[in-house]
Amino acid sequence: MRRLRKLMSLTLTGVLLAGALAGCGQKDSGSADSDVIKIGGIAPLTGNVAVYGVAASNGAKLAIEEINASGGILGKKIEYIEYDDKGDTTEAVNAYKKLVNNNKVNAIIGAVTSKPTLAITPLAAKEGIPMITPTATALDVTAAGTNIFRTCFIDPYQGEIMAKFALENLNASKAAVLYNTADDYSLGVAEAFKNYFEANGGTVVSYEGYGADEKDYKAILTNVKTQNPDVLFLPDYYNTVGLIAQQVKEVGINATLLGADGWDGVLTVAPEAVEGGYFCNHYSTDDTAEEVQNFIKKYKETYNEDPVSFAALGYDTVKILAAAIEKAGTTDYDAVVKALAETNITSVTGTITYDENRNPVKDVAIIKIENGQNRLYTKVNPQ
Amino acid sequence: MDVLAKFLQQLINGIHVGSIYALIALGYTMVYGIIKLINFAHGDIIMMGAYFTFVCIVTFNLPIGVALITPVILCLLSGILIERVAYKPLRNSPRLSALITAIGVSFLLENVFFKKFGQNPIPFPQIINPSPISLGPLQISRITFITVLISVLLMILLDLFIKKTKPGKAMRAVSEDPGAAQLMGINVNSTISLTFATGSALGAVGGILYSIAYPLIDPFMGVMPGLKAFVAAVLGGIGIIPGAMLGGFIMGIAESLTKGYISSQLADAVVFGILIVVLSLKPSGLLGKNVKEKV
Amino acid sequence: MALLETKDLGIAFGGLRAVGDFNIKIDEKELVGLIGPNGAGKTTVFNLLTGVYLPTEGAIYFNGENIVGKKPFEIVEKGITRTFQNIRLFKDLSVLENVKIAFHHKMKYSIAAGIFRLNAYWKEEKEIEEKAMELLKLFDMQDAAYTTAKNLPYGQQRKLEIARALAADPKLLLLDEPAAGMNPQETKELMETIHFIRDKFKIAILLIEHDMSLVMGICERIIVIDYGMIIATGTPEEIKRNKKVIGAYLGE
Amino acid sequence: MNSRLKANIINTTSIILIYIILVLLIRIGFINNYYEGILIEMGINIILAVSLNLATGYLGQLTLGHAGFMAIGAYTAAILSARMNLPDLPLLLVSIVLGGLLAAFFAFLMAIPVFRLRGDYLAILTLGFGEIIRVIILNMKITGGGKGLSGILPLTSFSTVYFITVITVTIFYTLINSRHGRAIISIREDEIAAEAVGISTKYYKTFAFTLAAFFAGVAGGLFAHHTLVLDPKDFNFIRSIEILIIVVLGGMGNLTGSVLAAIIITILPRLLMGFADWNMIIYSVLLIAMMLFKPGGLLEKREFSLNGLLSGKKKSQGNTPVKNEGSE
Repeated sequence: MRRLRKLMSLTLTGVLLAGALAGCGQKDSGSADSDVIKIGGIAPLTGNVAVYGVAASNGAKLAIEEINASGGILGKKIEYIEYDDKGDTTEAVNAYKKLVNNNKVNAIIGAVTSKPTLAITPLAAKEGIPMITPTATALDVTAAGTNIFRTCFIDPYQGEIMAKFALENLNASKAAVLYNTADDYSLGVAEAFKNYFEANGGTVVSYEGYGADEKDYKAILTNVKTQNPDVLFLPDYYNTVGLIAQQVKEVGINATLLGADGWDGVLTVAPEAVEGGYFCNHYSTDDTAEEVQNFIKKYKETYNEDPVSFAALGYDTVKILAAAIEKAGTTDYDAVVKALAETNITSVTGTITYDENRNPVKDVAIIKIENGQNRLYTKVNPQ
Repeated sequence: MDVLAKFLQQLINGIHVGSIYALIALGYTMVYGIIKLINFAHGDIIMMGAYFTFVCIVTFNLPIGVALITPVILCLLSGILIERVAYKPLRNSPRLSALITAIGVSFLLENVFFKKFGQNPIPFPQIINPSPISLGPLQISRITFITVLISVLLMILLDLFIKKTKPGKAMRAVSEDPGAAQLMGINVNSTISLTFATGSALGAVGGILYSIAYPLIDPFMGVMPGLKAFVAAVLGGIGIIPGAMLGGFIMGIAESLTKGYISSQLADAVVFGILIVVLSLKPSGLLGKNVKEKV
Repeated sequence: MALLETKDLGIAFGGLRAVGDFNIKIDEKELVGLIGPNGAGKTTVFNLLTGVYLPTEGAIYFNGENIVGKKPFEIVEKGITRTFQNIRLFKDLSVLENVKIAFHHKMKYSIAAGIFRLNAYWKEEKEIEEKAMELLKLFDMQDAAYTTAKNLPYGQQRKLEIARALAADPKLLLLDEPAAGMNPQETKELMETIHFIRDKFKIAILLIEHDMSLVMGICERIIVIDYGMIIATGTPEEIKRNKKVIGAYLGE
Repeated sequence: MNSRLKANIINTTSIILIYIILVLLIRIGFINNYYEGILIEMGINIILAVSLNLATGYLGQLTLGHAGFMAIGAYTAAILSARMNLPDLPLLLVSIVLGGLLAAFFAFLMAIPVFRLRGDYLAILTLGFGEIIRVIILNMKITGGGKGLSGILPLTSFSTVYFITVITVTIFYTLINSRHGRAIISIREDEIAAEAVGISTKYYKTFAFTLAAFFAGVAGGLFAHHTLVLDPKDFNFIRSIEILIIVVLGGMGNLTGSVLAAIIITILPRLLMGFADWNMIIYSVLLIAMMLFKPGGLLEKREFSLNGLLSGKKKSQGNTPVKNEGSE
């Protein structure tokens, strides 16, 4: 037994060491291969926010398949190389470096959530590589460099839209806002909502933050209840929204629930608790536009599930990038970036052009949850 | 709602979550008492309890009674298995090695469930109707009622088990002095297994109650309640069963009152702050005896 | 002036008075035994003298200075060192390191000098290495210098603990049951060692011991305590004949 | 004197030689940006591990709040470097040293309540302090709160990390082998006996704890200027546990072990990335297997010495003919 133990431990040490050495000596696999156009993807494929990463990634892959099936761009096929950032900044930086240095990609799609995206923007800005994040809504993302674009609309915009909607469409005068202090998306949307709501005659009776790992909202909701708000704004991702919504019912609050694009998917979590709520989104599956229905059909065929808005954004991002490369006629960084700035295409999430901050200008869909279904309630134009 | 009613409401919220912490803390404290190991994997027993329940109800569609008992038994067996495979061989090794092993087991369980059930948190089926019952100005959720009831009942049963039954007494003997207990004819190994079994079963119930209250389960869901329950156990005096219960309730109430009256984000800081203050005044916890090293 | 003098020294744990009205004097180079039945408070006296316990009453004068309230390590610096009833060695360190550690407070070089290995470091380290080896030689343990302490035979562990206590350069050495667990042969050797230490290092020794042959054989003066109180002091001959002492030991 | 000089020359030469080789490999692109990043993380993990080893392995106090000190260092350095006007290298050095000092200052304040406790109570108290630090950072404006702190200057380079790591390991090595190091170790072995031979346990506990925190802070500063975005959740108790894993894996009170384990733990997850979603399962199984078969750590008590290797001499420290199994 003792011998065996010793042998095992020796082997184990050996394996670990060999692994360590192998790791150092691993060779570059990527070289500038001109037969294909290489697009690098960075998304959280595992970890807390994997749901969004996988959706965005699936959308992007679907678009690439379509493009390759119809002959690629500039007569070349697209090769999509993707790394998992786990929603973590360090991993995102590693993934970025690996894509640029080892795989020598021509452009970057990613990252999906704001923080990892913010971690790589300085690096991307330095190298000037064309980069589009499908879904990172934080205001600062595109500020790092003129080569950084996004497909989604920004946080403050969503907050304002929902505040306007609450005031004008729902005639609300008292609003309560609960937001996740550890998440810049949630914070940014909440702040914008509060500012707009108060500036336009409403009162925010309760503005409360909670931590990222929070699961028990009853204490906060008990406070909210005493204020009797007309609407309760919950700008967070749908898992958290589902938890809060159920506890809203437990505590017995009757306010109308409002949310932002993070709500997409909430029906899989707590359909009953969010019944009657409204949220804004990048697109609606109800939309009768041809691009939308086509996309939904193909997505369902490929992945056997309904596409959430992150999937649509991933899909559109590839379309935007492909169009720009086609227009530039080359994969040269500067040429592609210039073409990106002049984007004007109509795809699943609307007709997209870019403003001077490389943020998209497009419609917002407001969705009502009725009988356990998402229904397109209205479309709001940015102007 | 007047000030008093609001306060009582927050107190009830605190007792609800506190009773779950207490149940989980019991598992930590019993194991610590008997083999002086911080069983990091205990938090994952909570997670396993939740997933097993989910599978029983959603996948196999078992009747509710069976679907709630089966996970408890499975967790109980897992507890025994974990001890036998991962901790027993290290009983005479440096204590830190056992601690790291426990962390390894915790990682393993989390990632096995991660692999099996994927990255998405899964909505937990609604077992109890969440709508509140009104008691005067207070509104108490049915979930709160049932949770507190079950927890208190289990704690009373555990207390009787440990004080009145032979195996329970054996557990106390082994945690006092394993060597002497062995000389008295107590089978130390099976007593340790029994401790893990009891702790894990309580953890499973805690996990189910936790998932009913916060119906979204994911492979890492056990980490935070596990940590807090462990802090509760230390707060009450680790190794001391009534201490774990007391600690659990204090933690729950402190958390709820902080969230209700100060700030939600500071709840963790306040909880740990209480821990620091208590340990500074009573270095071995609220109910712990201050044992001086014999010189 | 006596080297050590206690005035009405006492300590109570909770309501229980473990030691009280404890008055002793020990002169330089004196070899004194402290005896008494089990639980009489002998080790408690040691713990009071070395600062492990804070007395609840009375004073301890060492070299004329009241050392009550001083930390154990400060008392070592004043010149009282000890051994323990249940041997407390630095188990996982070598014999040599055990001794070197006790030289700590005699060394001067700073943390910076240690980290940057300035001249002071090399000079002092070399010095104490030699001193430590010398000390081990006196105890005939130089061959075991690199053995891990916990692997020494029991008798050697006791000896090492005494060597370590001596390395800290005491004026008064407290030995807590040095002969416990030793066979008659080892005890005899130990008696010789204790004598030798006192003569070689010119220090006073206070020892607790159950082995009467050892106590009677080497101590110049014996203090007997029971229930925390001194019941007799005197030469071995006087103590042997003291009725109170006999009573205490036989349980009246 | 001669052998001392020889040892110095051998060590210095090999350190510089390794450096030159690595830098050359980076220059010719054999080690690209990505691998360079891994080397930097290795260095940071080594600093974290050896510093925690001082508190846990040598002083013998299990502390679970190391990530908290790392966080203080990281945020302080990042905030300072953004507000000072200096050339790159001095800017980095000044800000990480100040970050380390602030971490040390907090450790110093904590030492008083912490060292009233023993064993697992002490461990859990340090965990509590670590979490409180994190929550406070989360609630501060200047740290960016939950949004994180971005826009940090990219000042950490391979060269700075390499030399700071070498200096750190050397400092810990010489410290441990001085009278002060022996005093620290004696506390681990037997606190009461240490006091009884004239060692101020309070002084050395505080000193070791504070010094460990200083270097955790320095590592945090390097980390901040490497990842460029700080998020309070990077510094939760799981991070502290990761560092502890390195220390235990390498062997408590074994510097070589810490260095080796830090290298392995940095690379291992990346190697396992090829196994996709099996990677963490394999990682945890390896961790458990490691502890079951080698509970004393990879190297147990053996320290690696380049001089010893070259001269063929074996250090006689820790020759343990009989392994004393069983409880003490």
